[in-house]
Amino acid sequence: MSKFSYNQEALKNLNIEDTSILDSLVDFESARAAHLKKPRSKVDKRISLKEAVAEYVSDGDVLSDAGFAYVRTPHQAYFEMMRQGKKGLQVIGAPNTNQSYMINYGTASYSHNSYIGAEMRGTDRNYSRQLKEGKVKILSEWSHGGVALGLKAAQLGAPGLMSKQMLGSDIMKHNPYVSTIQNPLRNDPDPVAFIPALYPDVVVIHAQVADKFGNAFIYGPVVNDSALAVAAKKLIITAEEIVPESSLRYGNGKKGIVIPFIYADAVVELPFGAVPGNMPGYYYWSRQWWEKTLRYASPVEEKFIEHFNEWVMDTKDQFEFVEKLGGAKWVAEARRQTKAAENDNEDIDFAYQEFTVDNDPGIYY
Amino acid sequence: MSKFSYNQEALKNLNIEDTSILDSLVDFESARAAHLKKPRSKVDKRISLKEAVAEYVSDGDVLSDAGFAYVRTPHQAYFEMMRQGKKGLQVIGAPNTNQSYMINYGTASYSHNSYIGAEMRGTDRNYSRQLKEGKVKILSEWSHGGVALGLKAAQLGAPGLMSKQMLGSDIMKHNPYVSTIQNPLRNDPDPVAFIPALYPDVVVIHAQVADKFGNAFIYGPVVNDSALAVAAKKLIITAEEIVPESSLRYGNGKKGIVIPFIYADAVVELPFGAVPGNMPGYYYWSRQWWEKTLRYASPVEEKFIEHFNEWVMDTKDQFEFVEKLGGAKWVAEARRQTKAAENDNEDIDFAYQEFTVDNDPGIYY
Amino acid sequence: MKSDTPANPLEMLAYIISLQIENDSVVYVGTGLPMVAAILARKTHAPNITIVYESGGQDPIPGDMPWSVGCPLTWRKSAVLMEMAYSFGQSFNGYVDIAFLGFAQVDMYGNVNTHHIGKDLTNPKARLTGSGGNNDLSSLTEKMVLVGLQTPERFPEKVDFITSVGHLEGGNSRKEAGLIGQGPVAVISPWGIYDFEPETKRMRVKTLTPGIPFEIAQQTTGFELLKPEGEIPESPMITPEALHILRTDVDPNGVFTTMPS
Amino acid sequence: MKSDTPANPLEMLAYIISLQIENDSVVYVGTGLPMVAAILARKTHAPNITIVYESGGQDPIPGDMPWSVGCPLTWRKSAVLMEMAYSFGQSFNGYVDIAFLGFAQVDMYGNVNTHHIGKDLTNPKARLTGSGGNNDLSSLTEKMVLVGLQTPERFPEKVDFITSVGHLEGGNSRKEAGLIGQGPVAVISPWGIYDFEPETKRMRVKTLTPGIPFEIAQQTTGFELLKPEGEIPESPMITPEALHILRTDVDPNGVFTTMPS
Repeated sequence: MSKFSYNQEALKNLNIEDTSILDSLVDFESARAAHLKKPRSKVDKRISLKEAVAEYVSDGDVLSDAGFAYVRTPHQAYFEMMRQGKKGLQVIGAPNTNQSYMINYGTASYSHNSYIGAEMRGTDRNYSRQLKEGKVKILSEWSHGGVALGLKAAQLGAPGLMSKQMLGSDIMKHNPYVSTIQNPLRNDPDPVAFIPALYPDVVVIHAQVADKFGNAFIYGPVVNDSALAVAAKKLIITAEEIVPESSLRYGNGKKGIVIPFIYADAVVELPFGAVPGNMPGYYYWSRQWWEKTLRYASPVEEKFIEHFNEWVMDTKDQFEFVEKLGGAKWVAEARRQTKAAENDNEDIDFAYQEFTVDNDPGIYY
Repeated sequence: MSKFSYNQEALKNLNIEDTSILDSLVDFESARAAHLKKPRSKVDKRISLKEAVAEYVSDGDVLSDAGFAYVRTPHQAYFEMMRQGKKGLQVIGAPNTNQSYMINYGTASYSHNSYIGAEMRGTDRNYSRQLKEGKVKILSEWSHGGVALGLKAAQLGAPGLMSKQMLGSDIMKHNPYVSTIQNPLRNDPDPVAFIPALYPDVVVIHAQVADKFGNAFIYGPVVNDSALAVAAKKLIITAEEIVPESSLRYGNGKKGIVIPFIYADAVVELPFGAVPGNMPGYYYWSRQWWEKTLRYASPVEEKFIEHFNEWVMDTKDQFEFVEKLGGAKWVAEARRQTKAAENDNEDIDFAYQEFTVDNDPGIYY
Repeated sequence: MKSDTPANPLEMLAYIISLQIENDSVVYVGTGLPMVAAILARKTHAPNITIVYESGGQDPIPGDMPWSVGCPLTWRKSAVLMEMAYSFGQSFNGYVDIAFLGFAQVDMYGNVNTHHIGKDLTNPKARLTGSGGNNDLSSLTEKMVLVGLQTPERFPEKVDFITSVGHLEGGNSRKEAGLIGQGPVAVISPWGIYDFEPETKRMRVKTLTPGIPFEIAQQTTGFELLKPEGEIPESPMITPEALHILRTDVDPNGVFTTMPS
Repeated sequence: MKSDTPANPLEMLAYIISLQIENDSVVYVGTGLPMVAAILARKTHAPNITIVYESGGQDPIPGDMPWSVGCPLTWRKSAVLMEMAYSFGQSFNGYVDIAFLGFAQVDMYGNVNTHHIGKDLTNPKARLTGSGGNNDLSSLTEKMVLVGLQTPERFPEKVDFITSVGHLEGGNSRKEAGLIGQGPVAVISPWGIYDFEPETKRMRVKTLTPGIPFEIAQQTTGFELLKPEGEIPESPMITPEALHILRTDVDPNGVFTTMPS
């Protein structure tokens, strides 16, 4: 018998028979054992993205997204996972649309969902299609807050916590990990949702700057990343720039958080690592690229594959991707946009010509 | 019957018969109700320390300490509570030696303990004496981490969480709030400690700077204060300096956290508010004052009262206290010391003549 | 700019939503129309509100419309930028007064579905977004306002999936399920504004958009709508001033307030 | 300066403690002698260790001895300064290799009392510090080392209060109580170093300070000490180099290594 006691109703509703696929995410003992084996010394951990993905991402791993809402999302690392033909990942999305493009290539096969889509740009018709065709299997449904609490529990060294979120909803019936229990401190009925600590197998965090040992500085929305850094069994830090350790200790004038080097397995210098998302301080979203993806590519499988073949599988690296977006001109404009949004540049007009199927601008701000 | 289900063994061991005294600290519903009534608008909340203590500290309140280990401890606000003759507070100490001087004056009558003493300066013989004389009643025993987790649960909006701390120890038998339960996700035996979210009635946080609305910036060890700010039913912000809101938004080059104004009930401009403790960026501990307190005053009740009458009850405010420590010369030296410790000043020699009963320097660095 | 054309339905909705926001309140918003409405409210009758976003930004200084809930414009020189778990925690802890949510379906008790259309999550007719922060805010926030289009499919007797609990099965059932806050206090559609009858917690017409008779509202609803006593009042119409501010200052590029073609 | 006097017992202890620290490890220290030992280790055989403090500082740049666990010298230009709950969380999560703790009493299974002397918490003979972070580190950290003076009262068969669980009742009982990590691996007193017999988890002499016979150790212990097979080795003596570094560089003012008069 499994050492874990899963929500039986959820297992039935999700048609999960072999529960061993669920274990790794909540096994704090194996996470602790993995962490105890991490290198402790301050050694130069810099390797290439290719090497980091080859060494630290294994087929079938639970991969949790980092960043949020296409902000600081490590898209370029995900693209490399696809190029290397990684298979069968379980993905925790923030949102899951960051991984739905991996499903079509077999890189992702399972999803833990809290949000799928691209806000005002629309729902994710590719995910919907993949789900109906059985290319992706849902292992658990969550709210954003539910995932955030499970990760916080891990960061706090708490095997689980109680929440008032998700109670009474059908999410509780489609999540094997959570259950409704009585608040142990109360005599009156006080139902609470038990949420276990979550320990993904592998996480890539894209930081503004990092040192070669893995101390990584994030500014802008941290969202869940301080927790993910602690929880991940394997942690790859990618960063726009690698800076001397002394600059994290002395020279850092910006508010933000630092992830300590002892959590990091690998450090990758990766300018434009969050392209086509938003990297605070560095570049705004490629809004038109996302519109092309969601409006042109997502609705039809053939177009979707053609689009991702072009932009990912047949694109060597993030520099080639940026060249296709618009090259040096894009670099300057995208920086101007994010800095203006942050009020670190004079205000600009954010208006732009949206991508439509009839009007492909060829350059993707 | 109480709506709370307390640990019966602990109630018996602590001789607590009327459990209603325990309720407020864990009543998240009343905390929520109190928070919903807080002023929402950005109004100037500045009042004097006298007014803040008079209005927001009620006899019998659960007062949680803020800061840690005599760093950023709001000593001067505590001294004002004593001068105003507040009575019967329940105190959560960090450490409880910050409140043991309040017991002798009836200001504190109950304690939730995690640490009592002054590290290398010795145990707290005054607390020990007050306990044996029945002047203070212990309501719960904790570890530092246990308290920290209870406060974090509050900050996360989680009614409680599970921990591996305190299990199997006698602390579990002397804390009515915590209990050992089985991890709900496990089939194998996996005992965990249930820790409820903690909601003190009143907290004073001493910040380096704050704006008049209550946005408060802390740098140096935050410890539990981000959680305390959320959890406290009543929150008094005291600050070394009041700065324009724009300086918290634009001008802030130091790493740290900001407590949002919506949590604050009152803002007090209080230079030297953490004296005789350490205030990062402003002043180092008055080490000799603490030595005098612990070596000269604490062992004997009469000397203790004489000492605190002199330094607190017969001292008007923090400025008079600083004059007694050494005035302008003390101000300059204490700043030099903390900045040197922080490496923001050239290194200095930290050696000093310790206070001994035979050698009272009269000036207290 | 469409500065002299009549207000379109999205603009009217934005105005109605903005009226739900009282001055001196803390407002939790997602992307889309509620964000437009909150910024409109701040520029009209509610200048002293504090806006909170799930990405962690709160109280940003004014700027352009955020393009996403994580956009730097949601934390533009914010004094505070919280981690997500703490941001939702503020709703639990009573620091948020009101939140706005969209829906694909809403039922007679204000339960919301944003998960999928069809009966089986593993094989739906169409998969939608899922919860995001929708469930969190519904579970924790003092007052909820639901916003969406109104058709019989969108207002079914029973939603295909309860993403976010409203009044669950009515009466006291929300509280008995362990949730906190008042739950939904209003549902806003292009046809009108609905509230919930205090005892049964069933959806009830509060006001109707001028020109929309009760019959239209009922015909586009998959369950029996309750009516208030007496005549049904008309919903307020967007004022020329508000429309002007909306078009010139809040969403000048019409990112959120242009009707889809 | 006492630079040519023989090492005093506190200096010898500091050296023995420092030897427990391996290079390339993460070390959780409180104030007092363990802090001295960790800094000595860094300046001698273990230059590449990372020191973690419960105030949240970790890996500070070198400076004077911290005067308290919250002292700016514990977070001096640290890249990371954590909130307390997260700092302890690192022990749970396997990022800390070893922690050092003091005790007022320790029993034959390495259970620690820092609460009080006497049988009743509400009316003790003397109230001591209580847990602080002692219990947290004991409950969570992979390896614990206990440090204190040795008398029959300090090494009783049963401690007056279990502040921190060591091996509880021996055998598998620590694990069965739900705790993680190996528990105490060593107890260090001026007389010697003790470990725990692997099966019973009872305290066992490992080495004795030169000049201290087993009888002294046993006479100052309130329970039967186990002995290793064969002859009991001698504990290492502080080297002149280490003593020099300790006196000139680690604790030049003797704040922590001067014998109380």
